[in-house]
Amino acid sequence: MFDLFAGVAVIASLLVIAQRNPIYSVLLLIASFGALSGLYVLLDAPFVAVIQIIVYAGAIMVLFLFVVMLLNAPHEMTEEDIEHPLAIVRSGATRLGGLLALALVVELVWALTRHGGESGVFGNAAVSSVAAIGRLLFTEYAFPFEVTSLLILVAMVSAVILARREGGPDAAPAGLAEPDLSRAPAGTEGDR
Amino acid sequence: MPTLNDYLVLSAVLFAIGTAGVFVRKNLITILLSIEIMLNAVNLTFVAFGRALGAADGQIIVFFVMTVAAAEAAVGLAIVIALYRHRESLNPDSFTVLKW
Amino acid sequence: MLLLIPLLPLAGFLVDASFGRRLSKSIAGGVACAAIVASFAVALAAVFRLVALPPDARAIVEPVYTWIASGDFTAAFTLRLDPLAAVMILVITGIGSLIHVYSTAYMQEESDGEFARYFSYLNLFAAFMLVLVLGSNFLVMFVGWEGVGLCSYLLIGFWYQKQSAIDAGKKAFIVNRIGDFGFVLGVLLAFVRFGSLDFQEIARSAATLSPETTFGTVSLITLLLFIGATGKSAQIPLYVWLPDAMEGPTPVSALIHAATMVTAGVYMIGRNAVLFSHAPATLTIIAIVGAATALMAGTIGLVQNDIKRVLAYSTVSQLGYMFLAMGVGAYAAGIFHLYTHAFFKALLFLGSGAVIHALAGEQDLRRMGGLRKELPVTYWTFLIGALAIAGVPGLAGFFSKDEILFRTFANGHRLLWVVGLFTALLTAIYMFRLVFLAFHGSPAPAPARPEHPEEEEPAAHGAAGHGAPHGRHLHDAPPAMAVALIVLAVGSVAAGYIGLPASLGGGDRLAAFLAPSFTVAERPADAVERSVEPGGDREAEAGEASRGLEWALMTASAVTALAGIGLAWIFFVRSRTAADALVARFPGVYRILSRKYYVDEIYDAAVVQPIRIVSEDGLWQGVDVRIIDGAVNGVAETVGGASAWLRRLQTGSVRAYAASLFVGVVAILGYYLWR
Amino acid sequence: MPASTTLVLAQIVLTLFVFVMLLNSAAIMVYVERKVAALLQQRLGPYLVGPKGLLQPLADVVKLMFKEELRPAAADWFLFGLAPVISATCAFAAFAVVPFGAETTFFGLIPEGLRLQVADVNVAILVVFAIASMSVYGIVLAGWSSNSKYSLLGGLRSSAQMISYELSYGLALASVLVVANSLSLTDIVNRQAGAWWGVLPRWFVFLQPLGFLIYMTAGVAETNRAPFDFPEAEQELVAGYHTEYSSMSFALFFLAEYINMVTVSAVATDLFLGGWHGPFLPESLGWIWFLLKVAAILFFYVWMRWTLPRYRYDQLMRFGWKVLLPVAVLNLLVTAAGVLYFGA
Repeated sequence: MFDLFAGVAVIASLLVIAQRNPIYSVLLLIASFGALSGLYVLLDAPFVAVIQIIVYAGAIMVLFLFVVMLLNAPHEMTEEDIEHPLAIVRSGATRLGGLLALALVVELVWALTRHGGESGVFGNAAVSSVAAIGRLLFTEYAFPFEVTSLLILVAMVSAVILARREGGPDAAPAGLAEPDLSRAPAGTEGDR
Repeated sequence: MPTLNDYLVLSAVLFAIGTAGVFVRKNLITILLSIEIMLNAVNLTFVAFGRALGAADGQIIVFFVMTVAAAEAAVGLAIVIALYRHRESLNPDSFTVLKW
Repeated sequence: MLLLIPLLPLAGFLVDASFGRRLSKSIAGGVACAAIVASFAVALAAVFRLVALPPDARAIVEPVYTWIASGDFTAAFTLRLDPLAAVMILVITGIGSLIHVYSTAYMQEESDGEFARYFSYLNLFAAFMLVLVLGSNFLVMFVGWEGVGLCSYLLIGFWYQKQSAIDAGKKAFIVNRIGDFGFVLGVLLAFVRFGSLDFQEIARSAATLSPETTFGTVSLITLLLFIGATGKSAQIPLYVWLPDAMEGPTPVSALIHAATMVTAGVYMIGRNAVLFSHAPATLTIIAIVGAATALMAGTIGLVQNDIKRVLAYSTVSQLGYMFLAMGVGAYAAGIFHLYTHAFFKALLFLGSGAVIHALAGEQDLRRMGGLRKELPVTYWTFLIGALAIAGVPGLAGFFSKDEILFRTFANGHRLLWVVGLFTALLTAIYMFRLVFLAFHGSPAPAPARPEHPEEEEPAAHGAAGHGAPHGRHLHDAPPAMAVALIVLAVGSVAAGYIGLPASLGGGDRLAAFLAPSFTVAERPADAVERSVEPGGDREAEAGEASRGLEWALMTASAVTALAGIGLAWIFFVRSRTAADALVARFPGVYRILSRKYYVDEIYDAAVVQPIRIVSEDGLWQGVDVRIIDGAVNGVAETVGGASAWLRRLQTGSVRAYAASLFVGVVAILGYYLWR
Repeated sequence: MPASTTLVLAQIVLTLFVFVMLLNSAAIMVYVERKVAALLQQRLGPYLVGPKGLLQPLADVVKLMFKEELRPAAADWFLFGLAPVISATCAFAAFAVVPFGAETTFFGLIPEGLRLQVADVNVAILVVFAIASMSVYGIVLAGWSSNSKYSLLGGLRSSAQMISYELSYGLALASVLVVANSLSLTDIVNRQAGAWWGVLPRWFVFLQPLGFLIYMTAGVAETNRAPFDFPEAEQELVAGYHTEYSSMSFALFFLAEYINMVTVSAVATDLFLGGWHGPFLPESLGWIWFLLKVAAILFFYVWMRWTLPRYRYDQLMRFGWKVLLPVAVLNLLVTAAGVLYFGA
């Protein structure tokens, strides 16, 4: 089961960054999120799994999808990219980035595996009851919770301001940014 | 039965994929997507550790991360839209005027 | 309690300065007047408390806070009220209040903002002056010293659209700077010499010394301090700013440039009487300078045609008197004259202000005349003032001036005494020339506009609404002014009697009251006979020995005054031709006098031009442009070149930055894994 | 054979059964829709095919099946094909966690009791919610991929609408589960068993009348039904996001819409109307009550559709954001306060 989800997640993520068409990237990312939520279920965190779907797949990704459709995003590597003055720098940065990512994964895996890593199955009992999580969230983490709500508010306002067309009332994306944004607290409110 | 280490390795791989995406891709939206991948990799780590320690805190952190991700996505995309209106392009390298 | 005295005007200043623009005239003026009057009331209360104390322990000390504490040196912001300071604060707040009231009427034509600005300055001045007087050490005094200088600058240049006013303001400020330079040096030297800045401690340690026969440190200190005094109090050589200061509004001239600020120098010397009395050389210099100033200013005053300038020069010469008194060690007499002079000179200035106000800004004596009928109040009060300053027996001026002359004579400065007497004559003459020209005779036919507009006061422009400047329906001083005038007139009659000399049956109470201030508070045994004590033993000795002499001198000065008045009458009332004849007789003298001995020109040639040349050609073109700018630009170009090369790193491509950042991440992670 | 195997078998059978039933329900709903419409408009409606036109849906299906599958040349073929699948899948998946009857052994047919429910998840409500939020993609992708302005507008509109109303939807759910103090639909239903004072059934609709209204309204918007049917506002957008679709792929959207209706109604029944609990019938036959309730709600939907005119789009949005959402939040807060006060 784990292998299935993990495989899906990795392959989907790889395809996300391999895709030329942003729409597909978004959809594949959703797929990978689905796999991740499956992993959360395996980790006895069904609540997180559901929230993952609701917030990430249901809200954030929709927002991405909207923007992609709205801008009708051009596929990459058009001529103007080629003869872009910074073509060399960019491709250099690209290659370098790829290498670095490779180095990072090697390093991380090595770091995790060189001492045999955290072997053994999970010993402790899982905390999967929503009630427990909610209690913790609203007692110990009450302050951070409120702060995040503030963060959301700020983000909402700034999104509206940023995406508004000069002069006229705020443009469609801003208008659409609102619902997706406020969804995040709605998702976390759902578990009270 | 997968061990904690498997989860950690998986999240490491995902994280690396995300970073690679940030560098390899030349489309702002895809770059944002890659960032989301990285965030999720981190989330996975949190949940896995929480599970291993038998504590709910890991899951709670995930909620906060998600909130941040939502905010980041909204603002980032708003910026992308503004930029696109300005330059008719999503290539981060075509926004290099902010220098000198 | 003492703190309140300067604090109240300061509060008034803050209010007017912050909200003045939005306040109506009545409120702004009301605030200012209320502040200063309240301060006067507090001052009165304080003085009563002081008088209640036993004579030899008359001092109220009020430490506010420790201002500076570095190493073993501490400068406390402490206020100290002793008899000398008591007299001063009464003069400042009392006359200050009157002038505030007067100003509310005088400045009526200003716009609200300007009005508020004026009163805020006035209050600020009062606050600083009180600090100056109440300060118990040189540092605090210096704060007030500089503060009043600033206020005087602000108020002289109050009409900042007027070039002459601006210049006058700058002149006053710069000349004062020169004086302050000396003052600061003196203070520093005093600190080096006595290791303290507190007046009491300096006096105490000075009292233990023997008076310097040669020109020593103490003499140097006192001389430097005296230079500061000449700056503030317009003595030779630094008196040149005061006549120009008449560009300011007349009440300002009355308050700052006649009654209070210009006497700061005198006060400062009185405050350090003990110190000065240990430097005979300086004292001599002071006496001579004072006498010379008195004489010179008096002679110039004879021929000036601007009513205010005449008064200005008379102020200078009266200040000369005070310094003369200080010089001969008659501190009490000097302060006494300072105090009476405050009354009648303020009165005279305010009177002239009333005249100018009535004549819609006319200041030229030659265009006045016959105002006696139109301005009765002004006339009578002004006349009283003139009599008082001329030294007619029975009025304030007589007693104080006579006291000075007597002390001068009694202390054996015969020559100075002659000069003083002659100056008294001059005083009488120019004052009554003023009176006769302005108020008697026939109204001179004059053009509606004076020839030199820079001498007229914009303040009075609005008053032109009262018809032509010489329209025959002139309005007398409005109530606010009249009140001030009358009170001051009463003052200048009565003020003298508290200093009534023993010879006239009054036991010279002021001198007795002031005495402790000029000696060491608790006197060390050995310092008893050394500390010069004008009020005390000299008085006693004068009591028996030279009662007759005093009488003689008194009659002499009285006669002189009357003679002066008579001469003035002959020249300017009976036959004006006589004056012109005299002028025709000695044209050279007249030119020299009317050009004020060419002092301004001399200064310009001797000081200003050289400095300008040096600074323009040498410092500006040479040092600044070549060396400093060269260095700065050189550095800038170097950096510019370096960054021009470095900026290639800044591609502006976000991902390039991210990559560089990420290199670091991988590297560090790798390093920690490697270990 | 061993009990476990029978259980598994039973479970599989049950699942298939539910699947088929949902398909049928869609078919039935088509019929009902047209009949009720006719009723409300005082005409006959379908009556030719079969007795009283009962076979009309079948005819429709056949027609749709044999139609040609058209596909715009400029369309993104993959997504174009994917979109209807997504909506249909979501529609079916959402029902998976909905219990529609008490535990039963099918008259001793199987050894131990079996919940009449495809999958019992302890966070069932959230699952419903999550799947509902996923169903946006079907529409959005359909709108975008068919590369036609009508479709695109329809898609954008409908998704914006669904997103906006999901908030109120979620908050209504939240208020219910605050009362029920559980996320499992089964628990919620069981909490509604019995009656107050023997007469008034313990349905949450009586504790949460406002919540119920909000839920129903949001549900209508979620399913893009009149008066909120902007995605296919014929007058403005031809047929909205499925303008370009034909044949089976269109049928899938069609299916999805009706199944969504059913799901919403079923969830409403479980949440507010006491699920299968009802008088006169033994627990084992509770599913009858369940069906009745669902049918009632569905009828109500159809009724509304043919009665109310369509809103204007901005009105819809304003209503969603400025009326429904605040009310929902308020309701949640009041509920929470009440629970806190009365200790549930």
